[in-house]
Amino acid sequence: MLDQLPAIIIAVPLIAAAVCALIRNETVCWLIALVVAFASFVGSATMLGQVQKYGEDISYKLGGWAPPVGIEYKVDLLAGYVLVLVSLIATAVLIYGRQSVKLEIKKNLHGWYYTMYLLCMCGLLGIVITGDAFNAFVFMEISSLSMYTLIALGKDRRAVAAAYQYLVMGTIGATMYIIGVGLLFTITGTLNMADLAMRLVPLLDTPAAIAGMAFIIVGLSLKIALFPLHLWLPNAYAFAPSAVTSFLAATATKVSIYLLMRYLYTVFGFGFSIERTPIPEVIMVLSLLAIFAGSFTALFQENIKRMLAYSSVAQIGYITLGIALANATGLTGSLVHIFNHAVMKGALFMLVGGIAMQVGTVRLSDMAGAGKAMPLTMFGFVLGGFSMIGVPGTVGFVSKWYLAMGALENGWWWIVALLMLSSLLVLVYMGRVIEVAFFRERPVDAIPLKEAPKSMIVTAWVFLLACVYLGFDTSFTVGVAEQAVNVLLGGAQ
Amino acid sequence: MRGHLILRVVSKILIPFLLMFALYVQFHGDFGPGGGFQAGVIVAAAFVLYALIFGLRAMQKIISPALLEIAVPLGVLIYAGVGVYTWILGGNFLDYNMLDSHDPSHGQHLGVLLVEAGVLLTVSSTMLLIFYTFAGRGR
Amino acid sequence: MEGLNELAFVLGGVNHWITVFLIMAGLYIIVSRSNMIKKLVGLSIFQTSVYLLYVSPGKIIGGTAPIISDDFTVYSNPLPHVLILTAIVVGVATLALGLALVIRINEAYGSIEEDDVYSGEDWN
Amino acid sequence: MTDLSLFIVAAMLIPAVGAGLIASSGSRPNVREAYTLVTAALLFGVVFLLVPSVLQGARPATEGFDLLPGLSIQFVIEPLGMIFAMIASTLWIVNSIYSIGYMRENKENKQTIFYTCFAIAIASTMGIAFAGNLFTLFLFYEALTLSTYPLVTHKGNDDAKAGGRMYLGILLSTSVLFLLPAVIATYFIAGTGDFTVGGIIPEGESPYLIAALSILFIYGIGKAAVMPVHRWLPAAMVAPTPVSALLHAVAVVKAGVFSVVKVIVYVFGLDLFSGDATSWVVYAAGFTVLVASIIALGQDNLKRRLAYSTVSQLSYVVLAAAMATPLAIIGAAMHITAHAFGKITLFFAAGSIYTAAHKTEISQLNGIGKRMPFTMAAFTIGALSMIGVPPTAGFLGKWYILSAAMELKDWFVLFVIFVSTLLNTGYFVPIIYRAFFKAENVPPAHEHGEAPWPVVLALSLTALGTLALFIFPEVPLALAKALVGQIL
Repeated sequence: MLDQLPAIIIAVPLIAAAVCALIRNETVCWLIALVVAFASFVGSATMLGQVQKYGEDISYKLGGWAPPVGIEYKVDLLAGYVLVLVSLIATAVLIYGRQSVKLEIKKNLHGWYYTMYLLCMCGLLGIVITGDAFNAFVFMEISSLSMYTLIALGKDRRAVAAAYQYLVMGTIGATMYIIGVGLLFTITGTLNMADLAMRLVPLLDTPAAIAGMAFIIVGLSLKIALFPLHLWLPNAYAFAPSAVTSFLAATATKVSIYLLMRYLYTVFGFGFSIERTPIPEVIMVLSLLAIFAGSFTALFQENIKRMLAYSSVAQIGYITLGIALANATGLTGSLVHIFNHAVMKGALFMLVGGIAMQVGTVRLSDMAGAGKAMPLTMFGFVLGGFSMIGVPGTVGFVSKWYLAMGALENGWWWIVALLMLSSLLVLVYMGRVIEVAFFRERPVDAIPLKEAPKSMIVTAWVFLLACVYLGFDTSFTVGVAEQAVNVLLGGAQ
Repeated sequence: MRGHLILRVVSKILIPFLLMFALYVQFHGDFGPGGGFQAGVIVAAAFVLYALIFGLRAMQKIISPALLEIAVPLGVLIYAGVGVYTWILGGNFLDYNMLDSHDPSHGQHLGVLLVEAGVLLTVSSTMLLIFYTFAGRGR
Repeated sequence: MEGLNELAFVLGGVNHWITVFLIMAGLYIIVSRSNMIKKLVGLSIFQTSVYLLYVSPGKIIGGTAPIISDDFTVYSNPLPHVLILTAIVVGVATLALGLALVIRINEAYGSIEEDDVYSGEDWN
Repeated sequence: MTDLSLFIVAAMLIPAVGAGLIASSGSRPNVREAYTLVTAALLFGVVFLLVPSVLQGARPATEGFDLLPGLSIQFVIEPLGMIFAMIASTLWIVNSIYSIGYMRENKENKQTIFYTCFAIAIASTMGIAFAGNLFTLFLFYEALTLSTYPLVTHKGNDDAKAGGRMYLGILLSTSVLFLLPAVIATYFIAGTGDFTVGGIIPEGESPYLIAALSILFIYGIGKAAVMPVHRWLPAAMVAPTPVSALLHAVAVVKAGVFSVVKVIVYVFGLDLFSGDATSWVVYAAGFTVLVASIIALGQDNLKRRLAYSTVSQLSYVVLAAAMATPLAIIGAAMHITAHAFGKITLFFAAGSIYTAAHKTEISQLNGIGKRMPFTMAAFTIGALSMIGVPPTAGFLGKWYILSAAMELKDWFVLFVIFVSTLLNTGYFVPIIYRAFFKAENVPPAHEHGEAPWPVVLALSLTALGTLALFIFPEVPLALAKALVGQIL
């Protein structure tokens, strides 16, 4: 049973998706999805535990075909870490989202919603677990196509337009990626990442390898929404159903970042991609631009979901900044932030979902007086805001600390200064929401508000408490991230 | 399309051959280019032709959208079912060698056959469903 | 001789030239057209370039389909074909979903021109 | 030793648990106020149980809790922290008594939130006082800022919002932009942030780095209100008077100067800080002392005048700490204590006048001494302490600072102290004169006598405290000497 786990966590969601498509009863589908997502989480956590315990990667030969011909599923520390993240968020969003899905999505589509949700989760887990470059593309498209569908389920007509926008951009990204893989395949004749890494060593300076690398990085950057390729993100986040936004924000971009790291560190190797190409410099500039452009734009948003979406653009900048710092500390910060940002942004979007449900809109001006009527939601928002700012004692601080330390190791004081400055911008845009919610009286003629449903509040608060807990006890996030960094860098140096 | 006698007669003759060809492509997939994907598209093409000539309603009388909505996930389940079955037999996911205890290559044959059947079902019904969806809009 | 070499360069890489042409053509259409269906056409062309890119190196001149037989010794590499079959399916699915979205957009906005859809809306 | 470290934890837990209880008391004022007073008394007891052993040279510490490798949360009691904790826990009791009278009489709303946040602020203050390393200090410093924000905006109107925005904006932005980089840089340079006698910055760092670091620290600790980051203090005057007292005397500004002294003594070390690289601090602080006093002269609003007086008095402490001699540090510690008692008395008096007579401007105060003799007597004692006239506590602090300046022959410091004493006299004495010797010019809206008895009781207690500190300064003085005794 244990050695089948890598296939189980991919195949079971797939089968469950098909079953959901057959049944289409809301309650049954939800239960199936919940059980499957939780099982995936348990499976992922078990595998991560195994890898940590025995210090040995789990490798699985799909269909019994040995790599490099067959497809290999591979779980190392980094993959296990991201798998746990994705399956955890998927489970939590299912618990959280049931009420809002019922409200926001037409009744006859509920079964399809859970089908797509499971497919999306299957795709995301697949990207992480597969050791095959082409297979990663297939899973990427499985997750993206189901994601476009999920976004288009939003009740606003703008959701469809946003989904279309995302579809075009996402497909360009995926196709770029696959062109890059094709070029590498042409010169090496293999698609297995480990094998690719080995065979590429003598070929790294050939134009085909460099072009392939460029295509892959640009393609993945589109999927990551790295500035300035982020244009699809704000609309997609803003108009998708609340539950979808929480899931999307917490997982989709993170998984793409994982894949980017895989290519930079495992396939091309630290010695080439970081030390001999200008990639770190380029990523550095783009990350800083992302941080500031994202935060500045967030300042001027009326729609809080959109505001948080732009803040995601900025936060993604932090993650890629860690890559650009090109040292172990920075990379640790970046890995830790993958997890931390997923937790805090997930929680914030969950709370916004509750607001959308009660207030009816997510416009800032309609939220006046929400602090009094929905204290749990709004205090949660405050706490999440602290974490985004990076107040010590929350997860946001831990990641920023590592990023700052990483920058200092390189002697880049100005990056630390910029990091702090960007925290201030976060303070301002989160502060706007809090001020309106707590200090503006609710208009007399406005509909009275009450607290969001318990399931939503509880899930969001579990995440928020995790924000605080993981801000103090960093043994899981930082512990695993540091080990994973050793693997990533150790494999290359 | 009531009046286009030639089209109707020709298509009536063509459709059985199209389906036949699809089956050929399907089962020849073991020995030459072909397989469930191609066959599925050809099957769907035959039905689409029918719908174009005789109208969407006539087509939907034969194969209703509800049926297709069941057929799509069913194909996936056949595919995945094979994988699960190999698990039960103690192998890896989709390890066809497990399917026949005497001769692994027979197992491979059997496995591919079953999986391709699932693919045929899913691809043909998906293509048809897409056609229905687009053709059924705006009425 | 010089001229011949250049000719060989051009002709020998003809598949790749076409690939590059398709990439550029596809991207150009995506960027330049406002009509959403035309954009999807561009997207499809862009994806098609991938098929050619993959299939080209798999073909060995004189090789046959890779079914082991005593009569043949040279086989084409089957892997790219399998991959591209998958890629085609992905492409079809993307196109179908894209078109479905365009239909929904048309129903919601009464237009499939991007200029109308995106400019006529308050996105905040 | 173990039981002492338990006390440290208790000192932070008691107000925190108290906050929980107060929050749960809902709208039952008697229960709420009982909780507040009991909590305050308990805290007072716990803190004072710690004093004897600290005086004997013990340095109780808790186990470090590693947040990240090398970055831990730890509490250690050293003399300066002990002084600070004593001030805060003593004044919390008095302030609670005062709050009860003030808040009830003025019928303030949202009182439960008020008392809850107050208790949380005190818990944070204890965390600051006992912080064993820079990171812990920073953590609780931020917690204090955040927990006092709802207090500053208590009234909820536009003025309060604007004031709150300024308060939070300046304090958070200075701490994030300057203090946090300074903390990170210290950890990076020294490899640790543990407060160590003699400092942790290694010898031989470049003077430019030291200077840059000192700039980040001095302006990063925005609560110390060295100009130009003092603007939050007058802005926060919109808060109810007990909050102003908390800000000015008990917790916030004291946390600021306390942190400055602590950083100078334990992070830089006196040897390093007396070097040329950091000599600018003396001038910045001296400038603030003078300019703030001059601004105070021109204020008619009583609370604003007191606020600017606070800005100037705080810089006394920074000035003393920046001289970085043992005598000066003793002066700084004593001045923290003296100013706490003196300033809280003044604010209590201002609140008392507002409560009883609804007067806020100095020009309205003619003859008020006859109606409110206790209040104005206490005010006089507080004012004398600010000026530094014996027999008040203010004299002690100034004495040590002056002696230190004489020892160094630092004419600039002597000049600053001389002029500022004149200015202090200039802005306090006219108030006293008006109150006692001028006839009433603005007839009061209604007949009034003294404020409610809890208010009068509280301000009499602090006024007496100011006098008592002059006569019995042994404990704080011993602690202050222990602080530098380690250094010598």
